[in-house]
Amino acid sequence: MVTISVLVLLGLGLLTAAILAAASRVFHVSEDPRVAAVLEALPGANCGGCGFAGCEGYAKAVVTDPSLPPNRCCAGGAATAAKVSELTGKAAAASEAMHSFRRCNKRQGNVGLRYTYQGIPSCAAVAALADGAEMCSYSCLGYGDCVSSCPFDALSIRDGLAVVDEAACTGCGKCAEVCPRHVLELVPSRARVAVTCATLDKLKAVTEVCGVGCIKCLRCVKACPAKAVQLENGRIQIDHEKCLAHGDSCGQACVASCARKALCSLRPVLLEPLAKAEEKTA
Amino acid sequence: MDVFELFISAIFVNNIVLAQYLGNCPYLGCSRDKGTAIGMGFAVVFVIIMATLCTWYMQHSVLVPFGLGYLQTIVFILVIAGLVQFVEMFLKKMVPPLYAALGIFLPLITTNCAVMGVAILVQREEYDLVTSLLYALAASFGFMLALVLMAGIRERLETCRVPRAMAGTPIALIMAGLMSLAFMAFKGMTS
Amino acid sequence: MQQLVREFTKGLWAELPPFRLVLGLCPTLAVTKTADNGLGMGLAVVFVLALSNVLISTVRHIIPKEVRIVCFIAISASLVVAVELLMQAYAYPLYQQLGIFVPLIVVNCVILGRAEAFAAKNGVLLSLADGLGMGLGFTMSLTFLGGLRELFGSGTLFGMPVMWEGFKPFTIMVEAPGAFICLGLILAGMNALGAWQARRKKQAVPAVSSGCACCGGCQSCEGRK
Amino acid sequence: MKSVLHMLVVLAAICGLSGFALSYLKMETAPRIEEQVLTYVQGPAILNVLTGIDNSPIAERRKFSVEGRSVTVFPGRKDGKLVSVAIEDSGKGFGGEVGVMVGFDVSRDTLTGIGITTMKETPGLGTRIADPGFTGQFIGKPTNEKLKSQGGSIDAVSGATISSTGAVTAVGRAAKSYAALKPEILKAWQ
Repeated sequence: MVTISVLVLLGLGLLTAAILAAASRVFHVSEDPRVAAVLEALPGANCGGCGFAGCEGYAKAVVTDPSLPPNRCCAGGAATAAKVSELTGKAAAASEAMHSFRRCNKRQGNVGLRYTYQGIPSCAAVAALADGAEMCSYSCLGYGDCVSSCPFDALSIRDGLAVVDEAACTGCGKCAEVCPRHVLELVPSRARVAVTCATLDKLKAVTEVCGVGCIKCLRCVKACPAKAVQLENGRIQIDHEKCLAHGDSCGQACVASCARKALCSLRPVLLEPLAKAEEKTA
Repeated sequence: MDVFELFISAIFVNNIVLAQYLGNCPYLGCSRDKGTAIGMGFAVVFVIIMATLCTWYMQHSVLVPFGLGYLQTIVFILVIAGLVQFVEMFLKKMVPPLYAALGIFLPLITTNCAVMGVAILVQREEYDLVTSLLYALAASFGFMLALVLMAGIRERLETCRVPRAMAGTPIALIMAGLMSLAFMAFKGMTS
Repeated sequence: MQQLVREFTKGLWAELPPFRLVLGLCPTLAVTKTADNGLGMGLAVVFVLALSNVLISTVRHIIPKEVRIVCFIAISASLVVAVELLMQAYAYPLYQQLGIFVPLIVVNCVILGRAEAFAAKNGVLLSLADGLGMGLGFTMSLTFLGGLRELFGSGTLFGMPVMWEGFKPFTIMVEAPGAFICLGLILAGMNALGAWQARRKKQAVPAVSSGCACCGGCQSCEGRK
Repeated sequence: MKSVLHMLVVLAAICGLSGFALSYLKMETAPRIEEQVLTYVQGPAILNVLTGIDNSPIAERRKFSVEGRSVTVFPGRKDGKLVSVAIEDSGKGFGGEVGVMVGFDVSRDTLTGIGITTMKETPGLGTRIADPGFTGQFIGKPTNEKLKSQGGSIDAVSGATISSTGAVTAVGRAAKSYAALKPEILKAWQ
């Protein structure tokens, strides 16, 4: 019996190893060794902030796609970007730090309530119920779907509005994904101006519900010397690349031009003190 | 045994997850969203059937003739582990779309006790090959059913206010308990 | 020495396998109808876990990477067969009670998980301490859960009647639903206890970890130390 | 190539070593396992069919061979004198083999009782052959007892004729072994 059991198990072990060895030859899929190396360098949080399905997806893409920048991993930050760029031989383009930014100022605009909502405390749920509880169908809902989605605890709800902690925000974009109203969007941390309203409505439809809503008068579009401000898909969008490239010489013409300032306030740079310091030196 | 009865009993009455306690780790682990649950479910169906086929032949052509029944555990798990690794490599090369859909679940399946459990159960029940395969099919469908139902419940649960201490796994386990309670109502449907 | 003690004790509370790491759920749920079944299963796992940790850490340098998992499985499966034989020879009623879950020890995530995460990276003595600690933690948890279910489900503890006269057992506790619900409540209790302790020490309340059940990919889990 | 060889050698060595260790362990434990199985699986049935004895039939069991088959006989003794023996055999039932432990009265050559040890009959129907209502009919009957339909005096369990026939076949086969072994049995335990 001893011999038979030893032989059977020996045979099984040999067979398994042989089949696996043969299979790993026959079914060998040549994989760039750099993929494994990049994967090793990534933090492995699988947060999806890079826009790929998990760290492995990004590792594969960044190795194979020459146009993909090595700094997409927001969780790892600059250190990871440096490692990835070293591994892929891509120049570490100055990593453009991004922030989440809320395009709504409903408190300032005095947006009223349609009804009192007492259901499940989730933005997705309230948004599905007669276009939300507020008069504006595009405002921040304030039930914090973004807060629970944030892997870095950078969001909180204050007075019914999502507030971004800019120091903690890594710009992974998770919140922008879950926000059912697309109130949150990513802007470069250096951005000089940003739109604080997300409405798709125009003119009277806006003025009726909100004191500070964008009415699409398009003055800002005309005022911008760099053609960085455009109406896209019914909302004013700023091409931050063009805007930053043009520099401060315009004196933020778009902000100045905004109809009654309060209506569609394009706000100065996120880091206001910095802007002020620049003004002083100028 | 009647094929229909075998099917109903393996899927509902003796559901491998909810009545026989097999495959609980993936049941709680892969039920976060329905897409994952369905992917895992199909991967398990595929592997359980393949594993049952291989282990059945192993049992009847090697273990029984040589009187090595006591080595069943080690032989079965080696066959399953090798099989899973082989299938993974095979799919990666030959059927990349299927690999993309099921691939990430395959390595997790070696330690899924449902696979090993079904392989051993059909030997203990002394089913013939066809019955074994039918049982494997039904049992793995039962697993998928439980998994997908659980994923549906948990997607709803996401939007509910749950006491802090209960959030996550505890509430999922209690939901599993209630589901198992519901499945107990099927008892008596088959003799 | 200190490290040995640390590796041993972490399995007893901080990383208690079924309750903290939510590992090895199938036997935890299946065999805990009574406290003695839980204890018996736990001891079988201690045996396999401690020895497999020792063996794997002994041979860890000669195992090629490609067949690492298969080798680990072969080692732990041999130990499981040994347990099966010993249990049949010396504790046959227990063997009958545990049934299919004795061979299924081999697919218990705790075993492969510890092999991958610990024994494959650490020395023999440390691995032994880790295996014993984790195994005893597992045994404790199983016995506790089994005791709880037995107490309410049949009014006995280790087979001895302990409830008052006229106590009507909640039969559901020894059935499958009772297992799930009981474990869920214990996990919730652990979370509440953790939060209470943190509050008392004036620390931030720890985020409730969903443990290993968030992936189920025990063997691919290398991040855990 | 070297890595493949390494793989083969290591895995085969581990498997071979474990095969050796396990078969050694199996040989060491085999007698004890057999005894445990007899105690816990056949034990209750043996004690059931051999009533009024004061020895341990399992410890004193002995193997005989009948027509090339090995048959285990469990002796029941009272005050040191052999009064009855138990023999297990099986017959084809509805769901598979039905294992029956059959007790024989040595002095009168009648049945002292039967007990079902293993079966895979339909729950609720075929399994009723294990009820005392069916098994009790055999007590004190001659060893060649048959079902009523076959000209004997045993009532088959209604709705489970095939299971009942299986049990009766098993009894018949055990009786055949008993008849063939009787001289040896008497000699073995005096």
